[in-house]
Amino acid sequence: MIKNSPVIKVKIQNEDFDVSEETRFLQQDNTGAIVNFVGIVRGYDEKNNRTIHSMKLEHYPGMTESEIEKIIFESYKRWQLTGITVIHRVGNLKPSDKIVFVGVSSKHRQNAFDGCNFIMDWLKTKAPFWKVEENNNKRNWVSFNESDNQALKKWKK
Amino acid sequence: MIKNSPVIKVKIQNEDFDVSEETRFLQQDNTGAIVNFVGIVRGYDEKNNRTIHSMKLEHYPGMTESEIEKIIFESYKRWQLTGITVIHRVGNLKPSDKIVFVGVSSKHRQNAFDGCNFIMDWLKTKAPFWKVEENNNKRNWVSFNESDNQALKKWKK
Amino acid sequence: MVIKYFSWIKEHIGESEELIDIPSDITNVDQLINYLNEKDSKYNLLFEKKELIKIAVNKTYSSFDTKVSNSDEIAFFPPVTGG
Amino acid sequence: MVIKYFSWIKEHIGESEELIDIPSDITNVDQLINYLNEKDSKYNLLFEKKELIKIAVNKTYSSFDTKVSNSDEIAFFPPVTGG
Repeated sequence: MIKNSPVIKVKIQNEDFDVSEETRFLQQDNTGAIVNFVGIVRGYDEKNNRTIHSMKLEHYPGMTESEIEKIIFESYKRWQLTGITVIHRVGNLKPSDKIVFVGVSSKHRQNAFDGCNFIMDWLKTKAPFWKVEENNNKRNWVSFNESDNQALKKWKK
Repeated sequence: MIKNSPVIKVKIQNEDFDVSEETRFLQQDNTGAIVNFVGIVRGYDEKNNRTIHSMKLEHYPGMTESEIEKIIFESYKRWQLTGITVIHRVGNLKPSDKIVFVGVSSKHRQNAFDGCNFIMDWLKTKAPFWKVEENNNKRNWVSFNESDNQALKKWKK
Repeated sequence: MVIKYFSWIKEHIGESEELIDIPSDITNVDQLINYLNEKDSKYNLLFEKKELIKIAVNKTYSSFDTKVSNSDEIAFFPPVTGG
Repeated sequence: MVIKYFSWIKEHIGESEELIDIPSDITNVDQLINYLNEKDSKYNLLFEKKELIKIAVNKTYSSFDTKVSNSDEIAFFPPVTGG
């Protein structure tokens, strides 16, 4: 009954995702804990003090998937997860749209919290996605946030 | 447009819950991150090396809600969350059933991860619920896990 | 005074709730446990496993020296195991 | 050699992808950037913002001294901003 290899799903897509469906996918026979992260497009850019009407996401097909798989493999080794899903949307998105789903399952809760947090932190700094915000007729490529590099420090062994 | 007080939901119920619906409830205008924890009844008790056929959960009506509200209030003060939901099932449950949902939303991701993890850790040690496992004709009240006390140490300020 | 029991303490005592009138010289939880222990052997458990048992007075975690009176609701239960 | 550009680098260069034949004495990323920089002013950005630009060779993060040849796929892009 006990499965030793985790279920894994990686999707780069324009379509929305369903959080209940993804939660069910992560549940294996030996799963006791599931932690889901859902990222949402915010309608206000605090750093630059302006409203965002829409945004567009591009990625590097092939490399994006392979970088995410490397992160997933590392998280699996470190926390013995029973399931891992990463779904990242690309193309045109509006404020309030869901943009990313990272879900992990494990036997016990702390591994699920840490595994999910680890994947999000590494995805933010390594997975090749770029956001351009659109505000009336202006386009603004979002710049990398140095705090995302700082966030990685907590995963030093 | 920006709401300053969080949306809050606390439910003790026998019915199952829907993770998508709860995720939507947590999403406010200024939400950028949602972290959900879903606890699942496991069918195998590793400590005692036995299969579990069903379990029953009881609680202390009134006190359970008030202890959960104290934890929620503390997490809100500490992480400026935009939404907090705790749903805990009671009564008869079977392996693979969802047992608890803790979901939080915030502007930025680390507050959501920490807020959700904090609530789960305190719920485990403070909220008056008790599990009895049923295995054929034997009933076994689950005993408190000392590792749950250890988990609280990470929240010392 | 209402006394509530949960989990295996409830099963040992044999009821989930009792209404008891306590003498006016019983003013805290510790005295209440001693009083019950002398009254009936079914309460010995509360006395013997004192350090393992959680106490709530009026639905708030309390300790042996918390004040109690006939108008309070007291609860005895083992460490919690939800989640 | 295929060279890919993303985000504002793509907009600055004016294309998302180019096919370029490089001389055989160009053997690493650093030499490739210098070669492009001398070839056309549109590539100056790669040279000037060297420290800010991420490099991938065959879809793997690489550095200035990573070896390259005409059969490789190179990509230049800014720090990533997904999630």
